[in-house]
Amino acid sequence: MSLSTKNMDAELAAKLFELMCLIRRFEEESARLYMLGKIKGFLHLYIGEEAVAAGAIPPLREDDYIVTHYRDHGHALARGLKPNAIMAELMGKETGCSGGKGGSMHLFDTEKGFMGGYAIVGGQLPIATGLALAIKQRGQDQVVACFFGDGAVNEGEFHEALNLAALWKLPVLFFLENNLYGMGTHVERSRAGGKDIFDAASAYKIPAKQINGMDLSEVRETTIDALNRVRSGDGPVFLEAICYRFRGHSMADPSAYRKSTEVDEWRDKDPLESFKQTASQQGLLSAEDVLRISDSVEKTVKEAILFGEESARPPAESLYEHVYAE
Amino acid sequence: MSLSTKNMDAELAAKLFELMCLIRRFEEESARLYMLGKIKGFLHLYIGEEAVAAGAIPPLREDDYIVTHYRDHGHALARGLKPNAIMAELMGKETGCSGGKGGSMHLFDTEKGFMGGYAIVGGQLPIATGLALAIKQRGQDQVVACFFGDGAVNEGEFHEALNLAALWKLPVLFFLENNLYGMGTHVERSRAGGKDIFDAASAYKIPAKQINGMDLSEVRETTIDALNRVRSGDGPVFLEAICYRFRGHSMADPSAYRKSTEVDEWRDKDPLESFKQTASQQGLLSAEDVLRISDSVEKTVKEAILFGEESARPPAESLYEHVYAE
Amino acid sequence: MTEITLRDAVSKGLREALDRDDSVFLMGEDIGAYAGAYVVTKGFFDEYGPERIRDTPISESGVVGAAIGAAMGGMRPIVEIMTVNFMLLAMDQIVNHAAKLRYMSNGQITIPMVIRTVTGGGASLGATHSQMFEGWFASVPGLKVVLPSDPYDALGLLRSCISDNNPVIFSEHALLYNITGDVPDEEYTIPLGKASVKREGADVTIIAYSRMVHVALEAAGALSTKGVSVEVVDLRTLRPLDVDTIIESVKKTGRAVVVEETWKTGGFAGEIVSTIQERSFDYLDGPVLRVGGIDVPTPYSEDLEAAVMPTPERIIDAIDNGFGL
Amino acid sequence: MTEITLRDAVSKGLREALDRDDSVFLMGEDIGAYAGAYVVTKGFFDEYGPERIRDTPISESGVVGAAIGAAMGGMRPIVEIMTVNFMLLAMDQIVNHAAKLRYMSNGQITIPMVIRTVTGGGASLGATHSQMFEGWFASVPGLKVVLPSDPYDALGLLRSCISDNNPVIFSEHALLYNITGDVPDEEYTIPLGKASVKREGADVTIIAYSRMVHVALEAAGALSTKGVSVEVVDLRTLRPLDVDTIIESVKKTGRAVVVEETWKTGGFAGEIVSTIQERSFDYLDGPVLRVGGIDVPTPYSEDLEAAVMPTPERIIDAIDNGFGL
Ligand SMILES: Cc1ncc(C[n+]2csc(CCOP(=O)(O)OP(=O)(O)O)c2C)c(N)n1
Ligand SMILES: Cc1ncc(C[n+]2csc(CCOP(=O)(O)OP(=O)(O)O)c2C)c(N)n1
Ligand SMILES: [Mg+2]
Ligand SMILES: [Mg+2]
Repeated sequence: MSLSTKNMDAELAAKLFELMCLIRRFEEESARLYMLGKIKGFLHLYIGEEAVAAGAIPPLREDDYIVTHYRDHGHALARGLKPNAIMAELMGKETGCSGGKGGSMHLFDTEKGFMGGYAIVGGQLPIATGLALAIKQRGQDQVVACFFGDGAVNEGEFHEALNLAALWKLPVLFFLENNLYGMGTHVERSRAGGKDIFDAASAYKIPAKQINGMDLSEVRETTIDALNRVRSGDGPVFLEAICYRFRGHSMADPSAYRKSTEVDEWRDKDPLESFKQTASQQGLLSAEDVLRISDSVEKTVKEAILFGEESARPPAESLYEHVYAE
Repeated sequence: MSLSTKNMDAELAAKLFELMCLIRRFEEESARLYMLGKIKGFLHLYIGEEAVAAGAIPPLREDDYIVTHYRDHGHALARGLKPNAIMAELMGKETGCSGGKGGSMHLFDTEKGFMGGYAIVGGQLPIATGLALAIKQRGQDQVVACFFGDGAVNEGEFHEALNLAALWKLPVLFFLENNLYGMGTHVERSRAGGKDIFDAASAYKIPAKQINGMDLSEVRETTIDALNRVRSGDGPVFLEAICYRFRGHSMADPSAYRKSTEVDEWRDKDPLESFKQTASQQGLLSAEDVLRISDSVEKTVKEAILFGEESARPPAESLYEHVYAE
Repeated sequence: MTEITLRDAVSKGLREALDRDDSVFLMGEDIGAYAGAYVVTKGFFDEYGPERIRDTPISESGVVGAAIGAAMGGMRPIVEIMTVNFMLLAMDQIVNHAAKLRYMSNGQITIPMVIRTVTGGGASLGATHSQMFEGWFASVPGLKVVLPSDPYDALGLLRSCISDNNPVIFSEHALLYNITGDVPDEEYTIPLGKASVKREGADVTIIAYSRMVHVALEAAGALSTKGVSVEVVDLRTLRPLDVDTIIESVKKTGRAVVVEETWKTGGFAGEIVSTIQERSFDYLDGPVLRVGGIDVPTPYSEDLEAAVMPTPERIIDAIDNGFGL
Repeated sequence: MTEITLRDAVSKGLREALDRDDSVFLMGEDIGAYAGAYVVTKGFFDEYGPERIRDTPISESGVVGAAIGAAMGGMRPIVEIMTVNFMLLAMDQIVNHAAKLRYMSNGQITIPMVIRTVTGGGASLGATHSQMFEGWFASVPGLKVVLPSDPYDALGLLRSCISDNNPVIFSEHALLYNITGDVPDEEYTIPLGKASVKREGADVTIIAYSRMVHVALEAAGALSTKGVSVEVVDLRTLRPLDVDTIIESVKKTGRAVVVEETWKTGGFAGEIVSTIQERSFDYLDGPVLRVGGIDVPTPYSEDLEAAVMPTPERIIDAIDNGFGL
């Protein structure tokens, strides 16, 4: 299956491919470290959905904001948070991007406008709306990109946030990662409106579009258009990327509710493989590029693990720090 | 302006006209008693919206359920709760339909399937959905009629309830009384989707229709169709009755946010007057009928007030009763 | 000094903040054209316009979340939640997000936000409209909780709340809006976490907050005619809690009663009682008493509702029965 | 007697109810095909079908509201809210509706509903997934609140919850699912509102619930080697609260420590402490102590989280410092 590579040159193709590879390898290693007990708590892998973050996030401006859910490693890496700092966070170290206090579900880097991973399903949508309200109150032209899953759509907070953002014409890109399942529940079993969720945006008069979340270029191009529209001040835009997580909901999930044929079908659409093929066919990515990228990614991930392992745990005093601001 | 009186004979016309008159006079007197301090707390009048309750509620079957909001006198009277018991409740007496413990916003009569007035905007929608779920679990064919206002539509609970009811094909008639304002806020200022709210139901694939809430016959006929549909087991139906409250949101509201010209325009559509004219023209209601009804209503309301005034306050022990069931 | 109502004190504090700081704005249901359910923002809409006095849909969770986000984005939002009863719809945003984001982000996020709300019973509004949940909020690290009892405190505390860089819940008791009091014409503030001794006394300390301060003062007045000298401590803020002032008073009097309007069982009074006996056990002449709301949903009917409430009589009885005073 | 896990005890109680009473059904996020986030309803979906094991969308408020309505309509729903943290999204339904409808309707409405949920920290799940709000619920008249600490109690209490005609919150501590214990093969129930003395002792009473019972028992074991005889009272239900058992024990020992996993400030421990000193002041050799969670949002990092938790060591220290034992 061949995808488009519209508006893409070799440099960009290599960069974005590398980003997808980095997310993939970073998470494969995270899974391994989890099994070793070096990462604790919940670990939600993004594997299979890399084209979404790698397509949607690089087009954001440096001063834009990102708000996302607990499945946030991909978004964080795409936004340029240091792999070292993310891995250290997963390991609960003081050098982590949240000082070891947040964990996998709560990555933060406000200097990069990365306003956090959120672990209450749907809880981030009103907050993203509020960031956009701040932008509007100050008359600025930043944008907030808010990522959430298909499960979040059934929460009241989804509805309230979309209404507020549309009513006040706030600069939010609502970005739905519809991977068809909320934990073990297929979207058709959780949403009366059915699996094509972008329809829901029309109740709020928010322009909406459904795209192929396995296609890096389609995600990128649609996002660029959407960002232009949002930035123009006309209010929010809603994008729905159809995608699939190859692994279980979290490391604890044996994924028994999905047929292996279904998983295999989607694995055939692997966003890394298909992009590699297309870009190679179109002369944007050479075999050497692929090798070089693979090496570079291995090095980065290895370094991140080393950094995480060698970093110290947060000091005991830090327990009491940052409950309140001065 | 002339309305239709489809499927209406003289007996029914008189009965429903009397009901509207009863609601009107009951509330006019309630307002007076409120000013005298005999009714306390919040008092939300239904005056102007009588055609909705009088149109929608009599077609319900005796074993159907009703759930509504705090503006509930009209619904209660339409359902046949005793005016005496309602007035006593408003006066906080032990003979009240909620023993004086509920008050105006919380009328109950479970024997009549009147499952309560609810004072948290939107809070009754999930509960109505649950009553319908009970019906479905038992394989019965009752219906739940759930009334709510335009303001409730912006609450997350609205969204969650509609989704559940539609997903599970539950027998709920969602009945929106769109009187254009939630307190002082016009629906266009609170809902991004605009004033035609019934559109919202399509996100849940719930069939929906907008009707003239000032037209008793239209409300009645549409409700009958909707109830048949709901009772058939195909899931919820959504009706939106466009109506108007002639008074303030509550007795405390001077209603400064509405132009008097707007209020006057709507008063010209008074559901009592316009039904009286139409029915009279069509020979369904004679001048004598009108007089007789007026007398009968006066008598009923007077009796209710007397009953309320002469009833005792709840005994001190009752404070501790009914916190828990045995 | 000018004598104003508590309503006007709050109104004044809000106006000042709007005048001085462009990043301050107000949000809430019907705070604009309607001027607020309790008419605190009268005239604001015309004066400051719809962007700074932002009427919202009825969406408590969405609105509180939007305020959190706006605060994270550098604004200083002041949200009005019409009454504390409706804050139950925004608990996720307040407790799971506002209270925790700074900590979880290791100090990267700052949420300078005030949630103003109306609290308390006593107005025949029935079970769903007569509650007080401030004790719950006060148990959540990351939040601050403020309940003024008079105009002076209201203005001084509100100023501190608005300049605070944390999420603060500021609860105005519905029955206190019309009480009057003197407010200095010069600027002043009252720090959060400083209780106020509203009446000095030697025999018993009554600890209260919000409307119960007035009930306590009434009881104190009545007791003084019986020769019992009562000290009344107004907590003003539940979090941070001014333990020192409480303990100092109790060490002096040796007897304490905590009065709270909400349900007695599980109220925040338990925190005060526990702290008192932890810190001044040996000074106590008897157990620390509690006078609280009766443990039932608040009934509508007037007499029944009155029976739910702590009253001067119930306090006097408790002191009589408990301490023989 | 059969030795089973707490998970299996809950599972057994649910099955029994489903088998015996057609009006019982289960609702919750992923309780069906997924078998529940904590795998309590394994096999149920296939056995009882999708109508009685009803998977729900992620809509806590809608689902709890639907359970309330279903109960009002004569069913006996058992809802699973995946963790107590998400109950913050359903507070309106629980507190404004479930707890009040019977009272407001003057006894016309009955709500036989159980909300099962998973509570507590200690699993490196971070600040939003490690909380306990049972104390809040226990302060609300109209609700009952139950927290078993072992398989025997879990089954006996769950049976009582399901046959109770009121809204009951049944909280299972995530770290207790795999503990094992003996359960009689004959039918038995444990009434709500009856505490259990899990260990008898003469010198100090430790009062705890849920996982903290085990921490208390560990402390008691360690203290016994020092010659200190500790009685451990497991409250089992916070509402109704078994005051008599607590007071009886404290009158015997003269010393009490309340141990609670949630934040110390404003916890339900305050209620227990207040009640103890109200009812047995003259029997006390010193203040009633509290050992609670540290007042911070729960951090992710392991060591930090461990430092938040009450431990046997912290209890032993408190008893040492407080009572010189
Ligand atoms: C309010 C709330 N309810 C339930 C959960 C438990 N939970 C965590 S993730 C999840 C599924 C979310 O699915 P979706 O939004 O589709 O995101 P995905 O995991 O597929 O990326 C659930 C139910 C939660 N974290 N928050
Ligand atoms: C959750 C909640 N928020 C706010 C309120 C305060 N309030 C009571 S009625 C009302 C307006 C509701 O408007 P609508 O739903 O249109 O009904 P109407 O009064 O017009 O009949 C508001 C905001 C409330 N009772 N509950
Ligand atoms: Mg999903
Ligand atoms: Mg309305």
